[in-house]
Amino acid sequence: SNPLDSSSSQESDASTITIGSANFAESEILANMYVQALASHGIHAALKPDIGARDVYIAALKDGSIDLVPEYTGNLLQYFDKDSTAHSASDVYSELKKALPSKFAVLDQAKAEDSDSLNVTKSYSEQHHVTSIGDLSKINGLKIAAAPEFATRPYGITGLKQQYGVDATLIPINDGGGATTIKALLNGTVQMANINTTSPSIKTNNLVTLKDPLQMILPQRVIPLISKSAESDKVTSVLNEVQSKLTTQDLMTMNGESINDKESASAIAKHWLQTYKLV
Amino acid sequence: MNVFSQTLLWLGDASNWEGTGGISVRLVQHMQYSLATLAITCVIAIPLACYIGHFGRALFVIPVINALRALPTLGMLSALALIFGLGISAPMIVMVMFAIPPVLAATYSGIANVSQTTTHAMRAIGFSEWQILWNVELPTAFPAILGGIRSAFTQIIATWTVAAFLPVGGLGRFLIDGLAIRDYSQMLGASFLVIGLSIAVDVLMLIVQNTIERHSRYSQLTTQS
Amino acid sequence: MNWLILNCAQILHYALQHMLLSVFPILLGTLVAVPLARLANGFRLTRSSIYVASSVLYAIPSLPLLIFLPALLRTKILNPVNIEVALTIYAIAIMLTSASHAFLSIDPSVIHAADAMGFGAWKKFFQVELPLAGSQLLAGIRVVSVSTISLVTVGSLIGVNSLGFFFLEGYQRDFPLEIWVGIAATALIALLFDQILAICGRVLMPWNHRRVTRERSAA
Amino acid sequence: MEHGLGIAWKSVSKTYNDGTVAVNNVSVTADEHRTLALVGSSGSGKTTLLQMVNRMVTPNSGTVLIQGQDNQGMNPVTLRRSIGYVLQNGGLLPNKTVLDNIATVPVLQGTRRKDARVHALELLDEVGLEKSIQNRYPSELSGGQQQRVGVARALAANPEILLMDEPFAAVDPIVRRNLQDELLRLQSEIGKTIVFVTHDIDEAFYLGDKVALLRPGGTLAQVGTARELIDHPADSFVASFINAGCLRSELQ
Amino acid sequence: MEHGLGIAWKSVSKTYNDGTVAVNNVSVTADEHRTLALVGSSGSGKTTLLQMVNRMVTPNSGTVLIQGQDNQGMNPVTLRRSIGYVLQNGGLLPNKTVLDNIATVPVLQGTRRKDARVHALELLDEVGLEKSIQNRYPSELSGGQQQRVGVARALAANPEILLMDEPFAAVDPIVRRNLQDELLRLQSEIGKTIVFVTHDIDEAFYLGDKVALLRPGGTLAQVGTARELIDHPADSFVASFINAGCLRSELQ
Ligand SMILES: Nc1ncnc2c1ncn2[C@@H]1O[C@H](COP(=O)(O)OP(=O)(O)OP(=O)(O)O)[C@@H](O)[C@H]1O
Ligand SMILES: Nc1ncnc2c1ncn2[C@@H]1O[C@H](COP(=O)(O)OP(=O)(O)OP(=O)(O)O)[C@@H](O)[C@H]1O
Ligand SMILES: [Mg+2]
Ligand SMILES: [Mg+2]
Repeated sequence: SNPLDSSSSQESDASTITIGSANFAESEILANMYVQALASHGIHAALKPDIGARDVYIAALKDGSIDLVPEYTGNLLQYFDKDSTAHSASDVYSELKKALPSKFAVLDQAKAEDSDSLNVTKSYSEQHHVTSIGDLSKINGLKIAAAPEFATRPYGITGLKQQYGVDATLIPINDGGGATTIKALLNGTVQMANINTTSPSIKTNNLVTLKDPLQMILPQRVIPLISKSAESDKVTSVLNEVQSKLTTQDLMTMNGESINDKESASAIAKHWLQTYKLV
Repeated sequence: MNVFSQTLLWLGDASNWEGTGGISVRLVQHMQYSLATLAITCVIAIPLACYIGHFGRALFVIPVINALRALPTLGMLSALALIFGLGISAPMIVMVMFAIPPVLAATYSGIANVSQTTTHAMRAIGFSEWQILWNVELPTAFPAILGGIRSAFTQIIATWTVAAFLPVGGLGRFLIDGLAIRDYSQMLGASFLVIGLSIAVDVLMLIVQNTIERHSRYSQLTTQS
Repeated sequence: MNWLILNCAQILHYALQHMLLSVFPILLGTLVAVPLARLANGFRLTRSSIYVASSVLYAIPSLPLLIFLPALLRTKILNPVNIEVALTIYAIAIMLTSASHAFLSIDPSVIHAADAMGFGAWKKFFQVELPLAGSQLLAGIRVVSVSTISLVTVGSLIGVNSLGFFFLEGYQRDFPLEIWVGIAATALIALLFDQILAICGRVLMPWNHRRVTRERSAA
Repeated sequence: MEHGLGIAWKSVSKTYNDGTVAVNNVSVTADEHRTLALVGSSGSGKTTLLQMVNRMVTPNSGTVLIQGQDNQGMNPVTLRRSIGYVLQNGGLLPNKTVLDNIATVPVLQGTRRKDARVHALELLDEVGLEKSIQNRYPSELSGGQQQRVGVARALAANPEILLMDEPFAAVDPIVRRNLQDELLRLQSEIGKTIVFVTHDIDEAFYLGDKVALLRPGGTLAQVGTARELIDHPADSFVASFINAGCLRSELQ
Repeated sequence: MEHGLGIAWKSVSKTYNDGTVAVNNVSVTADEHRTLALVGSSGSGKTTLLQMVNRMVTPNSGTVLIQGQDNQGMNPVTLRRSIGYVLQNGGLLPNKTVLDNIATVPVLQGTRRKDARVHALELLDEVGLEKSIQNRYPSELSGGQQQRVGVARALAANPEILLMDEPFAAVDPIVRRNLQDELLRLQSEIGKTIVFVTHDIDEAFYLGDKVALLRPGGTLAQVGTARELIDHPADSFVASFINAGCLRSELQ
């Protein structure tokens, strides 16, 4: 595998589909799942893991560096349409289909959901009587740990201010709500952290996930975002079958395997596919 | 190119300069980090190099320290961040680690290059070892040491940007945060600031060097030859 | 430890990528910088601008360079060519100064002797200057090699993966072992390249390594 | 000497760019098949004068005739290859073995490397060196051995003219004495036109068929045989220069 | 000489760590107020022998007595400051001016810098240098001037003993002759105990009240006055060594 010609060869070779992933473990596992499922059906799929944040891998999808990437409905919708008012999972899905650029398509959404969530420690919640995001508006000097892009997202610093009137300073931590984020939260460096709902650490550390009555954070169903040029009936049917099986509990289990047991993404993906007899 | 005009707009927008995450604060932070790194580096590297260079002992330290260069910055940042957690210590240790080799090497070679005949002569007319170091070797090695510090300093300024991969301040913030949201103008603007900063520092140190030389006819003699 | 065994295929894969990504900038950087430095040494103005040029090049932060190259080169953003070009630029920055020093440090009396024997310019360059600057050039290449191998990992921040992959993944998963394995593998590659270069030096420049004790002129 | 053979400097002068007057209106001839010793203290222009022959230095005025031909008309590279040149401390190429150093000029001239090496091996013998050192590098030789290799290299292209610039200055007295004796022996066999630069008046007297003594400032003080200079010094400078080399005579 | 005055090497030997035998069982004395010339070819152990005096080299066996005292009992730094040492090509501090170079040792010994400089200025005159060069750096001096400064520096602390290691080897013959004459004049005024190392037998004869000739391998070949060595060489080595220096004599 010569890195120098990998991209050009994939371009010319129409039978290969390149699947990218975002820079966090779950995305990498999902990408591995897609790759292996396709491969077991004789479709050659290549993996480009850990590309970066959404802006980066969408750009990679646009310029043809990759053909497909695991995504989440709500955030993807907000990415393409900042002003969308959809709230339910099905509305989000149908709005998303409309909002997509013409070259892109999405496959079926899974039942599995992994949304962003704002969390505080149990003691902080009790001490400051905070259980819902709105409760934060009375607090000054609030610091929140999240990825750098949180600064400008509708569910991030901007959304907090606009929808809940909460002022917060971002402490950018690039670990996708992982260990460093948890450490920062537990030792009081930050008061609040953006952690994916499927992360095992919420439970492990007894964190309190704040309620979001205004539905600032949209439903986040797992969904493959694909470049139309790479779409085919076979690909669609294989991946939709994967999608139909995937549950939120599966995501939690798999994240646990990655973060606690340090299993590799490909091993976790393989294990899941075997469990559901998809390979 | 459109992105250039946007960059100019970003740099020119006064609101980008203000506040806790503003350019002014980041610029000052970046300088503070870099100066602290340089100071720690010098305190460690120069005495060590003097000792090794003068006494010719513990020579194995030189290749060992040079081997530090083989450790990848990004990896060391990640690894130490997991050990030390948030805060400045992890990136500071890494930056110092990478700044030590150039300063150590320059100082060492500056000292070791002082002609054996000269040091021998000094010893023979009754200089103690410390007097030789202080009166002959350090003054002679001074331009080399300054050169090593200069190149280390520019390197430090450039490398601190990578450290923003961890939650620290400095101009690297704009690069890493800009990368996440593909804000080209912010990244390019910050790059200009970093390049400008390191050129400014370089020129400043060059001026210092030249001023010292102009006031000492001896160093003029040595730089001419 | 278990992780190491289970993932050794992946480690090998990325190690190989890493080496492939490193080789090209090291070679190209050297091939560009050495003749350029030699040419620039010929004139006072160009000689002093070498130092300015290389310190400016070296001051460019790597991340934005990696980001902007696709736009300048019209390449795709995950194309490894981007990182190859960026690393070549840094290699040139390092190599320019050290090559310039290398050529300047040649004993002028040897050059003089070569002139006096009737060497033409090209023959003098290949048969005298290049070999005599050789050991210092090699020292420069070794610095370039180590620095390139370390910098390749930055590519992982923009999705061009090498052993740097393990740094990011390990950091996200709070898994130091994975990071240390990545570091160790990177350092091993650096060491391997360094040894290869050192051996090349010994083979190509035997005169630097054979030092029989000089016979004292007594008889 | 017949006019036009050997080397003739005709009223040559050289002022370097920085204003140093190195050679000032010197006329002297080196006779064919003979040794001319150029002697003078440091900075008196010996090297400058010598290098005018192979055009490493171009005089500001005056001409240098080689076998009656103005050397300004000759291609410098070809000219240099046709003249043997022995430099102070050898001037060997450190990156070539002894044999390849000796073979350098013939190879430059187009001789096949193999043939040039065979000839080089003969020369090694001729200058009194063991064949066993042929594959050593210059840094593995003693000072005296380096000098001998330098002489062999200068002879390799079988030049008519040999320029030697303080070739024995860096070696100690006993070795120097050996080298001097061997040069005399060699010259009696090969009979080249040799210009030998030294600052040691004794060496000049010993080796030179004719001695040209230069004064600081690059003017010629006197030319003649050793006998002529010793018995009839042209002026007090010549007399004192000759005496400086001769402590023993005061003792005796 | 009375036993116990001046410097006495008693059966000293020195083998360096790498196995080189530099000095092999040498006994010789340097008489008080006189000049002893140590002569021998390169590597014969002259420098080693000289440096045993100021403890730059410690003999493996044997002792060195200074004014009758074993110097092993003395503090090396103090000892060195009390002995004047002139090195080949000066060994001056490149980063200090002429005046500060001369004043170095007195300042080390605690003399106020100002006083030391006044004295240094007088010494400058004594060794025949212009006062105008006092603020130059060594690299701005000619070789001969550097040598003179080296002598002045060695004299600055008014030592009883002067060690001179090939001090005039790097300068050209006329300058060397001047320096030699000046050393003779100076010594007639100051009458120090001088050990003078050279590889030039003529220089040794000219300057030494007594000459000690070393053989390769670091053994003593002969000690005596110039006359004694010339008229009665102990063996063929001595005879040939004396002759090697003497091209002129063959000419005459
Ligand atoms: N390239 C040059 N540029 C300027 N001045 C020079 C150059 N080469 C020689 N000189 C000066 O010209 C004068 C004569 O130099 P030259 O080398 O001919 O003397 P020399 O008799 O060979 O001396 P030495 O015995 O020291 O070799 C000296 O004053 C020297 O400094
Ligand atoms: N520090 C040392 N370590 C090992 N060998 C040494 C050392 N110093 C001198 N020698 C060796 O000891 C021998 C005598 O050296 P010394 O310097 O005393 O000779 P010398 O007579 O002064 O020679 P020269 O005229 O070359 O100065 C030489 O063979 C030399 O190589
Ligand atoms: Mg000369
Ligand atoms: Mg010696």
